[in-house]
This record gives sequence, structure tokens and C-alpha cells, in this order.
Amino acid sequence: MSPDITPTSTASATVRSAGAVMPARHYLNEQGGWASWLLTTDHKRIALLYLFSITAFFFLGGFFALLVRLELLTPGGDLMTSDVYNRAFTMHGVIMVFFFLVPSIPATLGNFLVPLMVGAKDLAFPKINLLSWYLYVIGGAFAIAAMIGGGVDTGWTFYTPYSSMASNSKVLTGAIGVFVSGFSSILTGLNFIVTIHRMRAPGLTWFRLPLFIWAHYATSLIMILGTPVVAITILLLAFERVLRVGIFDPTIGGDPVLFQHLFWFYSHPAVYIMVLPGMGVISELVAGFARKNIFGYSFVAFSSLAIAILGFLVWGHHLFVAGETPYSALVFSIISYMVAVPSAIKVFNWTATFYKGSISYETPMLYAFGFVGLFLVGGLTGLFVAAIGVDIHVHDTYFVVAHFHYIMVGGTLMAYLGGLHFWWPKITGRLYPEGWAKLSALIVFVGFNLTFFPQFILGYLGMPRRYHAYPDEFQVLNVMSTAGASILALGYLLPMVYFTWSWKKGKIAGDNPFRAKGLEWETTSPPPTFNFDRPPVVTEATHSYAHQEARVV
Amino acid sequence: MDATLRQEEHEHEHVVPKSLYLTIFGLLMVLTAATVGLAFVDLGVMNIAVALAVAVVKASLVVLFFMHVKYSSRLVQLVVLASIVWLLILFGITLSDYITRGWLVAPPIVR
Amino acid sequence: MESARALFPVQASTVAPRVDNLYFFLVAVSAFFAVLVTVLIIVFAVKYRRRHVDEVGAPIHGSLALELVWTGIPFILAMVMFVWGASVYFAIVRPPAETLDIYAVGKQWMWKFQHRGGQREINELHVPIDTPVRIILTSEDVLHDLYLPAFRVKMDAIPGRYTQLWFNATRAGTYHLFCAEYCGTKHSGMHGSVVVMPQNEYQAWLGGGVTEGTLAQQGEKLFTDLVCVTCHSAGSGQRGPELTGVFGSTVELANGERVTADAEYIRESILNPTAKIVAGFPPIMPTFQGQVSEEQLLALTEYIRSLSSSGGTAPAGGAAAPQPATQPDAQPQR
Amino acid sequence: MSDGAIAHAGGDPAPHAAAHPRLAHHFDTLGQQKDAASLGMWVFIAQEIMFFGGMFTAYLVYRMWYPAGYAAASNELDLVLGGINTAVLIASSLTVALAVHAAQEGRQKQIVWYLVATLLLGVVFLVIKYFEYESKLHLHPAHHAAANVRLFPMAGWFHVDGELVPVANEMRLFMVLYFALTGMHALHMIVGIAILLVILWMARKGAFTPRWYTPVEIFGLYWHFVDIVWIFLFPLLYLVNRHH
Repeated sequence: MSPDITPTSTASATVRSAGAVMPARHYLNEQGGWASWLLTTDHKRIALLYLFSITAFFFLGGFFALLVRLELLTPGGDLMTSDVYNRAFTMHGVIMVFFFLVPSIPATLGNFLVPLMVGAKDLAFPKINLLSWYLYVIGGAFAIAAMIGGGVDTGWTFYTPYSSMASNSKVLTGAIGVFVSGFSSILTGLNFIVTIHRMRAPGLTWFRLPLFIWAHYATSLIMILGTPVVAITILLLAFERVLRVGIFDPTIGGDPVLFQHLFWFYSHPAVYIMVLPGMGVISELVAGFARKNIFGYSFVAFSSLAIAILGFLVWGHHLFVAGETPYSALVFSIISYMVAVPSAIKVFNWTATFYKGSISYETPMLYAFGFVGLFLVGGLTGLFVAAIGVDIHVHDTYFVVAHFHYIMVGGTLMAYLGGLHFWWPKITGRLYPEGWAKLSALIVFVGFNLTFFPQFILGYLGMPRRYHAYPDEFQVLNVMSTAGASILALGYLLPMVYFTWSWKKGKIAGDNPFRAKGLEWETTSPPPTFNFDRPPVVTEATHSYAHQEARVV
Repeated sequence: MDATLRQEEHEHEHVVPKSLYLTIFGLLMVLTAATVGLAFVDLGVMNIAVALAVAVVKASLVVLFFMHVKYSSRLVQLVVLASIVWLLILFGITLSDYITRGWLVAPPIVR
Repeated sequence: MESARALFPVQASTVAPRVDNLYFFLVAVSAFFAVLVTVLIIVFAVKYRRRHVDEVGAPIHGSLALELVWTGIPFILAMVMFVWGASVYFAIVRPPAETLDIYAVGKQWMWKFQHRGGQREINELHVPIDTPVRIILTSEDVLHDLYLPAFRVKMDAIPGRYTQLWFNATRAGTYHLFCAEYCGTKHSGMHGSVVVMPQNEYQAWLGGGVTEGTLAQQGEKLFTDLVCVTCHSAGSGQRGPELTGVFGSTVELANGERVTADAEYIRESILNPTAKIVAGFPPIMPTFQGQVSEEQLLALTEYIRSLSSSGGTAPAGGAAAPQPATQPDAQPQR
Repeated sequence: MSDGAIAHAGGDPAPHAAAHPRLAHHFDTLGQQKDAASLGMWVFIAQEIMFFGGMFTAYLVYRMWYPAGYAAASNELDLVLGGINTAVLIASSLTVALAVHAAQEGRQKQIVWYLVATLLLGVVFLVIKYFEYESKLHLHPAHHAAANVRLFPMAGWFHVDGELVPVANEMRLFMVLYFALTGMHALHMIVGIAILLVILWMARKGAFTPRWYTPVEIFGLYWHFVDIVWIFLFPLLYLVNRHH
């Protein structure tokens, strides 16, 4: 596939699709019918199955977020009862964390791209990949059953003894949902690790890999080593809830704080499950739209591993006021600060990559700019909560809420949307409408900041999170936040609409509309079922834009 | 790790002689008997240490010989090592909280 | 309420300015880097915008010097923040030797405060100005968290265990008091106010309430009502240990272990008597689990404590007499 | 990885037409496929280690807190049955290792026999475990009195000199952990036996050759892992305080 298959004309844009044709035969049209989708073992189709289910959960979680924000419009707690409110924010958290953010990028873009980027025909275990989607769906079904049955009111963190002894909501059903979906995540991670180790194309050495792959490798490590711990913890919680005797039960001498240790052993690294793939996406976007290899490639690559590993050692910073000892707190605080360093390395390297690049402003790049900005705020405010003295004050307030939304929504979701736009032509063979996309990127950025920036101020003022009613003086900032959330909702609905539209009606994209580098762009759009018509052989690093013609195919 | 290595690994599959398996089995049985026997001797705090040490030796024998890790690729050995290290991280850092709970910051609660 | 400031919370304790100074430092560092990176990106994005469709970026692979700089500087700054944060933290968690102790029990969904003089309050806490106050926390059901934003302090109340929090209020006034750990339906209703009063007003407030005697006296009554006295007194024929002087001392257990008799130990001995049997006594004490509330446990503890301090219970409102520091033995504590 | 590797890969003799019938479409060689499978199993075992690790962490924390309770409760477990089960499980590890050995050497009948032996030993383990559980779960009328003691009377009550007395809380913690750990282990045994039945069926049909016996090997890894969990459970649960 030679790069000049996409004709070029004007100087300002790179997206050209005039004259491009869809390949006659590709993974989307080779087989038809429901069974061909529900029983598929093709990683690309499974990625799409994930995309649909994850999108559904995203909007469901978003619906609950809107309920929460609407309630907080007034201080009095007058829209719904506190029980309903508690269920709304819990379902928002459970759905967004376990059914959207954790699988978001890995299970969709990762599933689609990892085999393409390493030049393989599929993931190492295609059937296990399908199984992982079914586990996700079963877990999701439990979550929805819990929701229909009246919801869960424990907060997404399921802290004992409230969850095990006190709550009379559908904790068990929700916990089973989380437990099952955890195994979906584990199987995805297992598949990625084996694929990246064993299925790379000839010549694709570790240091020629796209940074997306490095990020997903690091993510998979966390999925494998962290997820089982939360799975067993949730199972022990269920055990305790059913039998009324359990190992976290303070009435028989158990320690509720032990639950928090075990829970956060996974759930803190889980934040990196969410954001590392996003960083991988951003590295691809920055390289692709600056037409430049990433500055300090090996530093960016190893910083992913460093984040994954150090990320495992910091969970106790969620327990600074939970009764953990000051000595432990010191250890967790200092390691938390160390995680800041590899994150900073990434941001500086991305910035340096722009230097002497050839930068264009297509939508994915706008999302990349947005990601860097929002991740910067999220990461820097991480420094506040890692400082134990300050965390004592802001812990469990809206400051923390704003901080992690900047990382998990500002970071992950921006990267997810950016990546979706970037690889949409590869996935569907068609282009998204650029104008609408740019508009929605702008709306998302503005709406996001309006929603979450006031929450930093609210948090420092002392407004605790998970509050149904609040003192009057916090109202102005809450109204701003709710206004922002409405704008944000519009920003998320727009892509949903135009992506759906472009699925059938978008312009034919051609194999490489952005003239980006990487094995995924060397095959047709959409790719054939087994990805490459001829097995690729690699002779240079992925982002070698400076010698365009050097690649041997 | 690429095609060359893969092929070699496959072609030179290490077949462990049957007698080695039987020897390992014998050792495991002896160690099981030893750990039960030692449990009846009062060694103070060393009881748990001895019991765990024997268990670690037994597990290592199974991993190295029955599971062929001694003859496996570096990567497999790394996976084994990594999971043990992570387990120790889970134990060690969690216990760092529990162990230091005796050392409360002065003055202790309600003195 | 005085904490009603638009953008910044009122500073009403000795640690509040220390927390805020660190906060301002963090804001400054963050703002610097945020502006730096944003400006660089905007400048690069404009200056190196794509001018020709075939243009590619310059093949710059990296610079070890730069990598070291932007690894080193963040690392050093991070360590400064860590040390600063830790020093503020220790000021927050380490109370001075002499404090005015107040007990707090979290319960779905209210805060119950007990003063040593016997006064009780719900969702309202009166404290004197310029006095180190220590709140000893526990919970009757689920996790709660006592949060006093004007003082910049917060601590979880954990069932089955005592935790503590201290502050020294510097401004008279009424401030928010929140539950900051999600605890169920009326979590947001579990908020109230802390009233900081000048010393004379505080003394007047203490005298104004009707009490059933000091907390220790209430404990003594319980001690009789629950017939603890039958076994735990000098003439009881050694069915149970006599309790005078026990509090704060080191107790030898039947299995040879030695533990310090602190509040946790007293609590465990009442609720789970067989867990730690004092050497020389039979394991015959029945459990009082389900029969005494956390508040009653605190009263009993306060009574047992009063049997150890020579001057009896501390006068109401006065700072508690500091107990002789005992060895922080490595006894298992929760 | 060097250029030599690329050259070699280019000359890889993997035309699909002549491929081994067991070679999946997305692999180049049987060797690659086997390596992927074995790495996959090892990664899965890493996951399993962390899964059990959560419970072991709880075990450690409470052992540190309640040494006396652990000691007393541990002595209530049946050392003879636990010891026999340890031997049974180690023997089953041997037979499964020998099954892999037989597969490597292409002895079809031996594969089947060793797998049958493994199956029997696995079943013996579970039967013994059943009787152990049964004796602990036996419901005494007196238990009904205790409100929060439902399925686990052993976790709430205790037999001393012919009389039932309430068990100290920390002993209950041990018993809860005993049931959680051994229960999860037994569940893994049951899953293992289900997989074993499938592999046995394949072995009877002569599916395994020295070139392709991946399922036997992968199953063996799993079975050994389950054995290793027990190797740790045995001293931690049964041998806490036997010298008293």
C-alpha cells in the first residue's frame, strides 16, 4: 500500500478523500447477520460490539450525572429524595468507572488497533476476546438489574460496613456485576500482553512499537495484577452481606479499613487503567498531526511502565483520613509524588514534540490539545491531594471530585473521543464531518471546564461530596457547574449523532486520510478480516515521518 | 523473542526424565511430613517461619520442575517473578499500615 | 455562618494558615507549569503550523539533557511538596500533650458529642477559643467522618475503634461541621455547627446545661447498673481484676502477652472479654455486645480512667490531666 | 531482535495450506501458538495469585491481631484429613506432570491413565473436603438461638467439654477465612476437574501428539497452581498451633 494512494490538493488540510474508494471486501461486509456479529472472533468486530455497549453505558451514566447536577442546582435537596439522589450518584459512579472508563479505550480502540499496530491477524486468543465481551455484557446486565431493582446507594466504592451491613439497596446484584465485568477486563489484559509479546510482525522490535502499544501493555499489567484483588474483595463483601458474618465486620473484630486497602489496591491503579491508554492515544495523535516522531520516545514509553508500577504503590493516599497510620501515610504520600514525575515527563515530551513539527488542526488534534490542557490541571491538582496536610482538608470534598474528573473525564474521555475521530476512517472507511466535529470538541472543552473548575473552589471551601443538600453559600458555584454539565451533555451528544450519520453517509476516507504513519494505516479502510493482505514486515520505527518512503511493504 | 527463538524453543522441547518427577514427588512428601512434624515442636515465633519456609520450598519445587519453569523462557520466568513481587507488594504495603498501628503518634488515645 | 465567604474558607484554627500557605504554594507552582506548557503549545502550534500538505516535522529524536531537566525539576519540587505536606500533616495529627478531650460518636445520621463534664450535644459542638481541643471519635454503625472546614481538619469515625482529631480554634464564631464520609440516606443531613466561644462564655455555657453528673459519674452509675461491680471490686473474690489503677498501666495476659490498658483495650474487654484474658483470672466474663452503646462505653471508660488519675475526674471544662506516658508497646491495636 | 531475525521470519515455512490441523489461522507456526498459549496461562496464573492474594492479606492481618484466636481455631481443624489431602493433591500433581511427560513422548495410553489417576485423586480430595466441611457445618439445635450465625455455626459456636460455648470473635474471623480460602480453592478444583474431563475425552480420541499436546500442558499448569495454593493453605490453616 503506497502512501500516495490518497491524493492531495490544498495546502491547509490533509484530509482528502476525493476519489477514494471503499475496498470491495472488508471485515464489515464479509459476513452478515446477527450471528456473524454475536459469534464473531474478529477483534475488530468485537471492538465494535464493545463500542456500542460502552456508548450505551456512557449515556446511561451521563443520565445519572445530569440527575445529580440537576439536584444540586438548589441547595435544598428538593428535586428528589436523598435516597434517590444517593442511588443516582452511585449508579453514575459504578457505571462510569466499571462499565465505561475502565473498558473504554482498551476494549474499543485497543481491541481494534493492537493487532493492527503489531501487524498480527488477530489477538492471540480470539475466543477469549469474545468471552470477555460477553462477561462485560453479563456484568452490565447485573448492573442494570440492580438499577431497575431500585439501585445501589453505597457510592461506587462500596465501603464496608455500610455496604455489607447497613444498606438496604441492591448491593449484591451490583457487586456481582462489578465482579463479572472485572474478569472481562482481566481477559482483555491477558490477550494484549500475549499478543504484544508473541504476535509482533517481523522487524517490529519493542522500540519500534507505537507508544499506543506501550501504553496498552502497561495498562494490561495493571488489569492482570490489580483487577483480581478487587474481584476477591467484592466477593468477600458479598459473602459478608449474605451471611452477615465476614472478615470486614467490626462487630466480630474485623477491620472495615482492610476493605479500603484491598479495594484501592486495584481502584487506584484502575485510574491508570483509565488514563494510560488515553496517554497512548495522545502520543499517536500528537505524532500523527505534528508529523513527527515523539520527542524522547523511550522516556515516554518507559514512563508508561513507571506509572503502571508506581501506581501500584500509592493506594493508601485514599486512606489519609480513614484511620491509616501516619507512618503509612508518609510512605504513600512520597510514592504518590513520584508518580507525578513520569506524568510530567510525558507532558513535557508531548510539548517538545510540537517544536518544529508540521502541525495541523484536525479534530483529533484539537482533542489532543484539550487532553494536554485538562490532564495538566488534573495532574497538577493531584499534587494538592498528595500533600497529606492539604489532603486532610480537601479529602472527600468537591476538590477531589473535580481532580479526578479532570483526569478521568478531561483526560480519558478527551483521548477516547480524539482517538475515535482519528481512527474512525479506519474503523468505518468513512470520514466524520470535520466542521461539526470541531464544534463539538470546542463545546466539550468549554462545557467541561465550566462544569468542573468551580468544583475545585467548592471543595476548598469545604463542600463534602455525595451531599444531597448543601449550605446556601455554595449555590452560585453549583449553578455554574450544572450549567457547564448541560453544555457538556450537548458536546457528547453531537459526536454520537454525526458518527451515526457518517457510518453510512460520510465521505469515503481512503486507506490513510490523515497520511499518518503506523501499520494500521498500511491496510485498507476498513481492513480485511485478517487485517493485512500481505503479512507486514517492519524496518523502521513507527513514527518515522522524516523518511516517508523508507518503509518496505 | 521472534520467529527464530520460537522455533528453537519448540524444536528443543525439554523433556524431563521420569525419574526426576518421581524424585521431586518424594521430596514433596518428605517435606510435607517434615512440616507436620515440626509443627508439633515448640519453636516459638519460628514455627510460622519454618512452616512458611517449607511451603516456599515445596512450591518452588512444583514451579521449577512440575511446571517446567526451570526450562522455560525468560519471559515465563519473569511472569512468575513479577506475580510474586506483586503479591509481596500487596502484603507488605498493606501490613505497613497494620504494623505501625501500635506506634500511634503521642499522646496515644485516651491516656 | 461566618464561613460564608465566596471563594475562600475562613481560617479559624492554628493549622488553617499553615494548610493555606502550602495550598498557595501549590497553586503558584501549578499555575506556573500550566501557563508554561499552555504558552509553549500555543506558540509551537502557531509557529509550526502546517504550511504545505506534504510537509513533515523535523526528525528530532530527543535530548537527554532536556529529559534530565524535566525529570529532575519536577522531582525536586515534588519532594519539597512532600516534605512540606508531611510537616503540616504532623501538625494536624499530633495533638499537644494537654488537650481538652471531647468524645464524639457518629450514628446514622447525627453527631453525638459528650463532654467530660457530662454535657451532651447533638450536631452542635461548643468549644473554647485558644485551647487545644481533642475529639475522640468512634461510630455506632457505619463509617462517618467529622469534618471542620474552618479548622482544615477531618477524621473518619470507625466502628469498633477510636480515632482522634484535634484543633486549636483562633476565631470565635459559628462554623460548619460536616460528615464527610458517605454514610447512607441522610448523609448530607448529618451536618451541624461548631461554636467557638471566648473562655468566659464557654464556662458559662458549660454551667448552663443540666447534666447527670460528669461523664465519669455517669460511667460509675452504669458500672453499678450493669453489675460490673460484683466481680470487678476489691472484695469480689478474684472473679475479675480490680480496676483501680488499671487504666494506662501494662497488663499481663494469660498467654504471656503484655498490653497497655488504653481505651481500645477497655472497649474490647467489655465487648469481647475472651479476646484478652488477664493472667490469673478465669475466662468467665460474658460479653456486653449489644447491651451497651458506644456512648455508654465511653462513659465506662471515662470512669475506669478516673480510677487511675489521682485527682479523680478532670474538672468539667478544664483540660484533662495528662496521664503519665506509658511505653508504646507493640501491642496489637486497631 | 536483529535484521537476521527478519530474514528468517521472511523464510518462515508457514504456508497455511500445509499447516498442522491444530494451527489456528492467526498464528504462523505451532511453536508460536504453543508459546502464546503457555504465556497466556502463566499470565492467568499471575492473575490467580493476586486473586488469592487478597484473601491471604486478610489472613495475615488478622493473624497478626489475633494470634491466640487463630491458634485455638486452627487446632479445631482435622489435621489427619488435612494431611491426607495434602498428600493426595501432591500425588495428583505428580500424575498430571507424568501425563504431560507421556504426551511429550507420544504414549497415548499412558496419557489417558495418568489423567484418570489425576481425576480420581482430585475427586478423593473433594470428597475428603466434603466430610471436613460437613463436620464443621453440622447444625446443632442450640445454634438457632444465635441471630447472626446462619450457615457457619463453627464460626459462632464452639465445642468445649461437651458444652457449646460462643466462640471468641477472632476465632470466627479465622473460620470465615478458612471457609473462604478453602472454598475458593475447592471451587478451583471443581473447575479443574471439569476441564480435565474434556481433556481426558480428547486424550482418549488420541488427539495429543508430541507435536501438539498444548491442552494437556496448559491444564497441567493450572492444576499445579491449584496444588501450590493448597501447599500454602495447609500450614497456614492446619498447623498454626499444633505444639500446644
